[in-house]
Formats: sequence, C-alpha cells, structure tokens
Amino acid sequence: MINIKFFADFRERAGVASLKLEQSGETTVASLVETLLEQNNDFEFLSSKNVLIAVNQTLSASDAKINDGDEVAFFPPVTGG
Amino acid sequence: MINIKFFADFRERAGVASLKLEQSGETTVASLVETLLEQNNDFEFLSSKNVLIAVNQTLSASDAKINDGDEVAFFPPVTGG
Amino acid sequence: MMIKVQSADFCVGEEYSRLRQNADSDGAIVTFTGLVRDFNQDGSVSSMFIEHYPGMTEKSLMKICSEARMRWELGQISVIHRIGHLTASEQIVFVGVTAKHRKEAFEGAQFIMDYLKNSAPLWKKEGTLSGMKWVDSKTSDEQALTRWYEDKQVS
Amino acid sequence: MMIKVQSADFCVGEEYSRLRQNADSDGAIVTFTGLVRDFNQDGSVSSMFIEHYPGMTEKSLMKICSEARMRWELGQISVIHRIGHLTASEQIVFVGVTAKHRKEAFEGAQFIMDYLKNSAPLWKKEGTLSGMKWVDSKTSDEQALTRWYEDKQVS
Repeated sequence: MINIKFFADFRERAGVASLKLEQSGETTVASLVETLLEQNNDFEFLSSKNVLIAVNQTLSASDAKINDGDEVAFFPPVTGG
Repeated sequence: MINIKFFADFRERAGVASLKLEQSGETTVASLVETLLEQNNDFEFLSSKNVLIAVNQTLSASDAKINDGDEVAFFPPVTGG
Repeated sequence: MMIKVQSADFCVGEEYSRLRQNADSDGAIVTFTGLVRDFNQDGSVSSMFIEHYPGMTEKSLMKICSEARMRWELGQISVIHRIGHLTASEQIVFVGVTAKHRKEAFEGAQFIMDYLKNSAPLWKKEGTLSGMKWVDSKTSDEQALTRWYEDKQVS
Repeated sequence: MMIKVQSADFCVGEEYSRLRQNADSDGAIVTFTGLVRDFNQDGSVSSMFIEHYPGMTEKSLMKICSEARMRWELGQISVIHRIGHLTASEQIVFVGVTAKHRKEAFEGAQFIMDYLKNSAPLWKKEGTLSGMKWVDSKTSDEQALTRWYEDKQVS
C-alpha cells in the first residue's frame, strides 16, 4: 500500500487530500503517476512541469524508487515565508 | 580661532580633549598639524598613518581647507558597533 | 535549534530574549520577521490562509537550519512559521540567529529565509477582491538561492 | 529614521514593535543587535567603555542611513548606539530596518552595520585582565565594506 498525499492547489484539483494505492514490489514515482492518470482524469495536473514530489517527506525526483508502505506527496512550488 | 578636538587614544596622548588655536586666513589640516607638532612633542601621534580627520564633523583628508571658526578633530580608526 | 510550526501568533521580543539568554559568547543577534503585506501583485489582500505538510514542514526546516550550521559558525537558531488563517499585517514567519560575528548572523538568517521560501512545504492562499486564490511562486525567490550555490545545495 | 546615541539600555521588543507599527505595507523587518562578548583577541573582557564624538556620531549615523536609503527601498530605519560603561553581555548597538522585501531589509541592515563599524566616531576601551585598553580596529571590518563598493562610497 502506497500512501499518496496532495497539497494546496493539487489537493483541490484532485478532490482528495490523500488516497491509498495497492502496490506490490518496488516501483517509481513516475510509474505511480501513470497509474493515477489511467485511473482518473482529475490527476491530469500531475503531468504539468511544476510538480514537486516528496517521498517519505523528503523532496525527490520522479525516478525515485518507492516501496510498499511509503508516503508519496505531490504539491505545487512552495510559497511560504 | 580653530577649535581642535582629540578623541579616545589621541585624547589621552594629547593630554587634552580640546584646544583652541589662533588662525588668520585660510589654511589646511596638514599645516595645522605642522603648527601643533612645532608647539609640542606630545602631538607626535598626529604624524602616524592611522589618523582620521573630521572638519566640522565630516570626515576629511589632510589637504582639507580650514578657516576661522572651524572645528577640526583628530581620532584613531573607529571601533564602535 | 528551535523549530515551531503553529497557528498562534508569536512575540518577537520574547523570541529575541530567549536567543539572547542562550547566546553565551555570541556578539551578534539577527532577527527576520515576515508580515502579511496589505497588497500584492494581484490587488488588495485582506486575509490569508497558509497550508502546510504536517511533519515534513518541521523536517524541512530542521534540515535547512542544519545546512546553515554547516556553512557558518552559528549559535542559537529559532524558526517559527505560522499556519492557518491570517489577516493583513499579521506576523507570518520568524527567523532568529546568534553568532560570534555579525557577518555569520546576517548570512545565516538570510540563507534560512531563502531556503525556507523555496523548499519548506508551505502554501499561501490569499483572499483578494476576486476571491481566495493560491499564490504563485516567485522567480525572485528562486534567484535569491543562486547566491548560496557556490558551496553546495540543500535538496 | 530614528537615531539615538545613549548610555541607557534599550529593549529590542519595544524597538521591533515601533518599527512594525510604522511598517505600513512593508513585509519584512530585520533587526541586528550587538552584544559585549565575554572574550576577545586579548583575553577576558569584564567591562567596556565607549567614547564618542558628540554631534558627529549622530550626524554620521544619519548619513549612513540616508546612503542606505539611496541604495535600497527601505521603510523604517532605527539605529541605537550606547555609550559609556557597559559590562559583559550587555547590548551595545541596535539596527532595525523594514522594507517591502526581505532582500532589501537584510542588505540595508547589514550595510548600515558595516558602515557604522568603519565610519561612526565611536571607540571602545575594554577592561581586560591587564587593565583598560583601547580596542584596535579590525581589518575584517574594512574588508566587510568592500562588498558595497560596486556602486558608490560613503565618505
């Protein structure tokens, strides 16, 4: 099971703050995104250029490896401070 | 009359905080220093490299012109802050 | 190192006193405070909502402070970031740094703010005349990072 | 622009509040506070005396602040410098600056401190184990100025 989270604009576009996805064996963020896009058009924003990715709360690239139990978050460029 | 002031280490070396010097007509800080050196050996420190000069409370060079009524101050490099 | 992510306001005077109390032999204390400005690119801002990624925000701020310590000899570091609803002119963020010398304290605080702006998972939604709207990230914030690139990079 | 040269201590919290109150549309407030460190190059410092040039000190600080305003868009500026007897860990100097953006506030405050260190007529005498001794000016303070030379110079 992969725990997926969306924040800010992405949370609103996804219509959910988090969801869980069954996953057996190691995969990558990129193929996780493909799976999500196949499931639902609402995740279209995940193919835009300005998507930040965090795997287990650490900023990561789209080729980052993910395994069962990992937390993967997608969010737009940050605007705090 | 030129009003001369000394600060910090220079005040202690001069043995006075201020003194007045009769002066008719325009002169320069450099020739004022010469006059002081002729008067008293205690002013020897004025020929060192690290002498800052202020004419009427504005940092100035030794060729700065001075006139009757001006205030001329001599002090070592500043160490505030 | 003190990191706080909170909805409550903070008191700069108290934060300064705490830094000073623990400053030991440090001779310099620099504080930065960010306020909700009463305007921005898109018109008047009357209110603001700040969303964050619970857990990761704190982790990210800790990492930024550790990175700052690797670059400069710093004493105390405090970072406070507010979340939730804020109104115009309220305090949003505080960064306080002590160091032996002023250069380190200034640069350390500026570095922390520059990286916080670009890597801490926080998002602003502004209430403008045309409704609530997510704030766009600024290229000037990305540019601000480039001055720190000489050495190494916070991911 | 508020310039104070005084023997009394100051409260950073109050100074910050004053800056914030008048910050209008500014989103950034940077403060710098300098403390008497409890050591220096020549051993333990137990007390300090700061001498100044009455009149010129204020004039010089005003000039430095005006120069900072010519370089950056700054809002409020406060500078306080203490004179007379101070003991270890006491506050010596305060610089507070507000600006629309953080870069201006950081650079403005740092510029004012760098120039104050090099051109404001103030001198420190430290009480060390070997008696009272005038502090030597530091080349690092002169070097700190060079980063501001690109544009123009405060005399």
